[in-house]
Amino acid sequence: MKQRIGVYICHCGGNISDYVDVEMVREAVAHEKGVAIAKTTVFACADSNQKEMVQDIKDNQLDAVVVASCSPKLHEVTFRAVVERAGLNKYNYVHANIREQVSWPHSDNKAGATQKAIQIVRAAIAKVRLSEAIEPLEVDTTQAVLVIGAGIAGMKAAIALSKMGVKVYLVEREHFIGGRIAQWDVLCLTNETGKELVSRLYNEIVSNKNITLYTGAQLIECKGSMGNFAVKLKLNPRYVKDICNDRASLRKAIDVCPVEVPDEFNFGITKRKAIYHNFPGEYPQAAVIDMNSCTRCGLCAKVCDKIDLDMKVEDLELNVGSILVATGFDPYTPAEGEFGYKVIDNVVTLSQFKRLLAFSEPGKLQWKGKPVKNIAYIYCVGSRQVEGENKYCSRYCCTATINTALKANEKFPELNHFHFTRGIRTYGKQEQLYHNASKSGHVFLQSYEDDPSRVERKGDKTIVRINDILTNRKELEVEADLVVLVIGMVPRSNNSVADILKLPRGRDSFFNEIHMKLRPVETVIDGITIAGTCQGPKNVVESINSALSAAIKSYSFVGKDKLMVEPVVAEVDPNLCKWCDKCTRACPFDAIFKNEQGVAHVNDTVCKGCGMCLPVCPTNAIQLKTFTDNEIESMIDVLANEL
Amino acid sequence: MNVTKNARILVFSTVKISDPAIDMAGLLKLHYSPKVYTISVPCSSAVKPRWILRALAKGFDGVFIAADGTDCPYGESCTEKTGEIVKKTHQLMKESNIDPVRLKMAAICSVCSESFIKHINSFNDTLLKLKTTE
Amino acid sequence: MEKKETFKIKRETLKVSEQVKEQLKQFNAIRRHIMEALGDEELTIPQIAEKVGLSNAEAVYYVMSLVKFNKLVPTHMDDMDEFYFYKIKK
Amino acid sequence: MPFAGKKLYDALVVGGGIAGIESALNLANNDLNVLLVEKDLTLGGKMIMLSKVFPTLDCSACITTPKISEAARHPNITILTNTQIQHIDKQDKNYFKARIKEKARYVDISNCTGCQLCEEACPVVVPDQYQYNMVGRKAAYIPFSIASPRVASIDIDNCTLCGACEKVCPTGCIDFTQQDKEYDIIAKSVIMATGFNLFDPLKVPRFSYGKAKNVITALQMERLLAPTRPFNHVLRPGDGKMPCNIAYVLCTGSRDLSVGNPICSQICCMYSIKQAQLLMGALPMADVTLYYINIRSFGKGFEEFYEQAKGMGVNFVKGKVGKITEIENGDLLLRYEDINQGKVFEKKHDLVVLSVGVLANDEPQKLIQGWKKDEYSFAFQKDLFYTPSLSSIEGVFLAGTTSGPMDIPDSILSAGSAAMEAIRYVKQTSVDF
Repeated sequence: MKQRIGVYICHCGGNISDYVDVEMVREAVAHEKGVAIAKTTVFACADSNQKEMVQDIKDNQLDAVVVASCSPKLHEVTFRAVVERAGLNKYNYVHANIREQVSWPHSDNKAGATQKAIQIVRAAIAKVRLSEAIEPLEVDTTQAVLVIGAGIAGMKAAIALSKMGVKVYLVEREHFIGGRIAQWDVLCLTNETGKELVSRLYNEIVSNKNITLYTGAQLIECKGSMGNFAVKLKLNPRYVKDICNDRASLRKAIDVCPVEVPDEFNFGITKRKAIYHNFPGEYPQAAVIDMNSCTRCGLCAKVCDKIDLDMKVEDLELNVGSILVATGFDPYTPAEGEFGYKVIDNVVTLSQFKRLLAFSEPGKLQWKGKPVKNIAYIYCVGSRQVEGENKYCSRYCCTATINTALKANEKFPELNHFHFTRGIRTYGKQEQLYHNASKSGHVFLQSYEDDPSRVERKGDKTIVRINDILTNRKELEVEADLVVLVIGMVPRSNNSVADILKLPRGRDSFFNEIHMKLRPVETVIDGITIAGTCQGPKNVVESINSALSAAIKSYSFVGKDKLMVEPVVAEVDPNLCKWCDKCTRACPFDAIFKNEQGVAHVNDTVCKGCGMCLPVCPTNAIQLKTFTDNEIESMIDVLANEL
Repeated sequence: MNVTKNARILVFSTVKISDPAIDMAGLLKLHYSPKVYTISVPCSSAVKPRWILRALAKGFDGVFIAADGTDCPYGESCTEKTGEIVKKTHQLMKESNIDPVRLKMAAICSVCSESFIKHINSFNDTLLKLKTTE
Repeated sequence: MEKKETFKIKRETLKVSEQVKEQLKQFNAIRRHIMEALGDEELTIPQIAEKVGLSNAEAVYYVMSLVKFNKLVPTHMDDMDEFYFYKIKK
Repeated sequence: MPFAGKKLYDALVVGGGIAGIESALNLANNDLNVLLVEKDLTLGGKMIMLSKVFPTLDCSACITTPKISEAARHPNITILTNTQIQHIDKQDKNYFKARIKEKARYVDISNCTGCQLCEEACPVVVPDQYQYNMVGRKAAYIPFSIASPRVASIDIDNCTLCGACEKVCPTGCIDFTQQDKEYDIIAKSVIMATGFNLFDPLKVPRFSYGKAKNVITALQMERLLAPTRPFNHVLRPGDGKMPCNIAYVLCTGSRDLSVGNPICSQICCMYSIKQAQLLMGALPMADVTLYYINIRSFGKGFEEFYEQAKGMGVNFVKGKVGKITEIENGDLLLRYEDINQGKVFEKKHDLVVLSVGVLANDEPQKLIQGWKKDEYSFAFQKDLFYTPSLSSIEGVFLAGTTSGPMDIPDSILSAGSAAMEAIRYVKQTSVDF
């Protein structure tokens, strides 16, 4: 039982003290059983206060500490480290959340907030009195990282990790790497194309012996935890053997294939065969057969002996210490009829327009055989929705559109560009592109938030109308040969990775980091990091920066061969256990077994501390460290008994 | 102080899933009754019936389990297991003549702040009605 | 512990600028005027400014500095909820 | 023994703002030996001066100070504050020599407890640069309560050498015999995290900044809102009145060729929206109006934060501000073109905040030969898409706003990125120390 507890109540520079009378809290808890000192502090987390705490612990022989401040998600780690520096065990520290769960939600009721803060601090004191010192468990780590997604973020992270001497498994669901950037072609701010960028990354990956690349590979299972994940992949075959050098016979095989389907690489504006390439110079340079559309007619196999329609799906098991998720985004798919999409035949998405530009010959731009002169761009399609789920701004699209339009001018000088915007967001240096476009005659219009632009069919003409802010509410209309819907980013649909890894999503449905500034690439699942646009819209540079930050964090989980893990595990009292098997069945990790004494026993290094075994035990023989009956029930007693 | 206006509620929340949602309710300045207290556990399937019964015996008007639901990082069976706990505790409550409505469970995902507030407010109303009829 | 007097050593190599001395004199004079102006009274910044003969902006600087150095404290606001009153900290 | 007697480091981090600290921590946690040099008296850069940060509204200190604290006690990090790097020379392919000048503080920082008795004793009062001159400070002083290191310093230019501080110091740590120290160090790599400069609104005379006392910059407003604020409340610097009708002028010094800065500063929309939200809390009766050209709330959670501000009642006026004139009682007349209505209006406000933009800091090019700038004077990024942190000099990496305007989350990610590249570089270079 702890007898000399130090209690610190943080003002959080007003975040707490504006609503909670912190001095009153201090007075109320100063005489709780076991409390040796109770103080208030403007910033508990500041270095000067941390030093003072260390000094207090030493000077007053404190044996346990409570800090009442923000959510433990932010600074529990900080203060555990403080008490450790002063020579205490970090589990003799309890964090009381009086900001996110008191001062903020109860800012409308100062008296109630203060009362609740007092109760919460008292409960924390009650818990820390019963706290015991426990030593962290050491586990061996597998010095390998699984990188999911071979777009630019995943590839860059894989390269960075491999350079640190770590084994990297780079896994791509598609049969070709490069992700969205491979489909991008023009990028802004430099003259490097997406394809060039992808090919540089690919070449570095294949020449690196630390990286193993799997294409057509899907994560289907993940077990274990930080330091030791056991993952299972499903490897879908290409049905084309090796890397086919015999381009001529492969060409013939494609020619004879009778099946034609929309080519998703070109977002459906062209067709491809069931056996296909992405584009000339794709990576890896090998064709693939799409078994969802293949009729197994066998014509291709007759002209090319590299084709083997009997290849089987294989499973592969890998062990890794950390997982870096870089699964990217999907372009938003407009609903049928949204700004004429799929209803009016010269309405396309920005993605489709970019592909059209990429494969059209210079000269005169054509769409479905008709010349294109006037292009209308409708911005914020699927982003900043007034009605609809996507409230967020997709960040990349204003710049990408203006850049695409400028680059289109180089290839097709006769085009006229009309931008139907909701306020241009070419942030930072990208502003220069907006400036250049305005100067070179692009027309920018801006609609009201509650009165979006409209795309209409009038006879054989497509008309875009706007109630324009910039010309003082004038109703304007443009006859467009092509309407380009500037679609935002949405999280990947059909992302089974999220379900398998249990990654939490934010309000925008993208994967969520623990804290945007404190731990921007980590997830609540220890050992799993996130990079690139799976976390939210980003441009190329921002994706690369986040990939490298995630890589350095993943490296910290696998860089050393041992890793300290939380010793919060279940414990069986052998005197109470009557061996009934219920706990072993409840345990999702197979951590409990019957030992030689014939009672249940928990394997420390396998137990994840979830506590699922606790309520099923008929004799209440199981306790979870730091969540024991004594601790929880003393908290309940204090909280129930209001002062 | 609005002591009479609000029921006293103990919430069992989970460190990785429902705690962030409750924290975010604070961040978004969504208000709820200050008589709502939370105790965090790793997983909602770890809540022992005796803790719930003790809370009710010691003076809480109600206990709310903010469950992990399908987001549970520890396993698929969480929803079912937490449901079992509630069922078992309801049984024990009936045996002790405690109205089972005083224990409620709902899955609260890591961004379900608004849903948390809705649940807590309606639970609060239920408990207050119960108090006045008693 | 014996007190060192290193400032005397520094005086041998560094001459204190006249401007610094002048500013110090001026600040002390204004401080004295403000303290006298307040006496037992509570005044707002424009009232202090008028009594002492400072611009309002100057008065803000001096009064806030004196609050920072624990010589003055703010009390309540005027009826219009516009200006705080300040008094001498006892 | 080419390095005999020299201090040797794997990495020299120039600048102790959030990007520098984050870089240093990433390097040190991967067993690199780091020297972190800050020219100011305290670490924390611009971020530590802020009130709260968007869009989470965490207090800025709660993010910076724990990171600073971690860096300060990290066995692999050596921190020098109040230290100017004179120049950095690339010696051969694999290492840099840097001339370090530790400026005298006249306080022995290892013994100073930060008790502030010297501050109390000091008779000299001069404008406090950490509060943008809105209040005074002593010549013997601690920058602010959450400074790191939280120790005193003597501002020798304003000291009268009266000796009062030395007489009261309980630990005898004041020492006027201290001299600037100059020496060389060797580093295998350099991370430039020198941050940005703020636009000086004196360059736009029509906004009356400097003349009209109730026209302030957004950074001054940060101070007024911060827990370590200069006044007892949010008050006008012109007369101490509590403002009730506050205007923000966005794009002050950004997207403006007439002041030589055509680009967007990326952070001003959001910090203005954040301040507006904080002001609605601090001054519940006040009206807050933002005059903007475009609102650029593009980051994660930003658009929602913007919507939240609208919901709280912040006025957003799409308008270009032409002129700000001081009228009676220190109030201000703001003349603007309302873009929605295409007309010019005049509106009275009692406090105007200029949302000043981000400009390049020209420090790095003074420090090292071969430094290339882009057309906006930010660092040239040699391989923008492949390795964004690569500068024009091999072995010198870019963190944070050295390469362009960015917000805090992006600065932190860029610092991680620079650290990763620096580690790779150091591991590959073969100088044996």
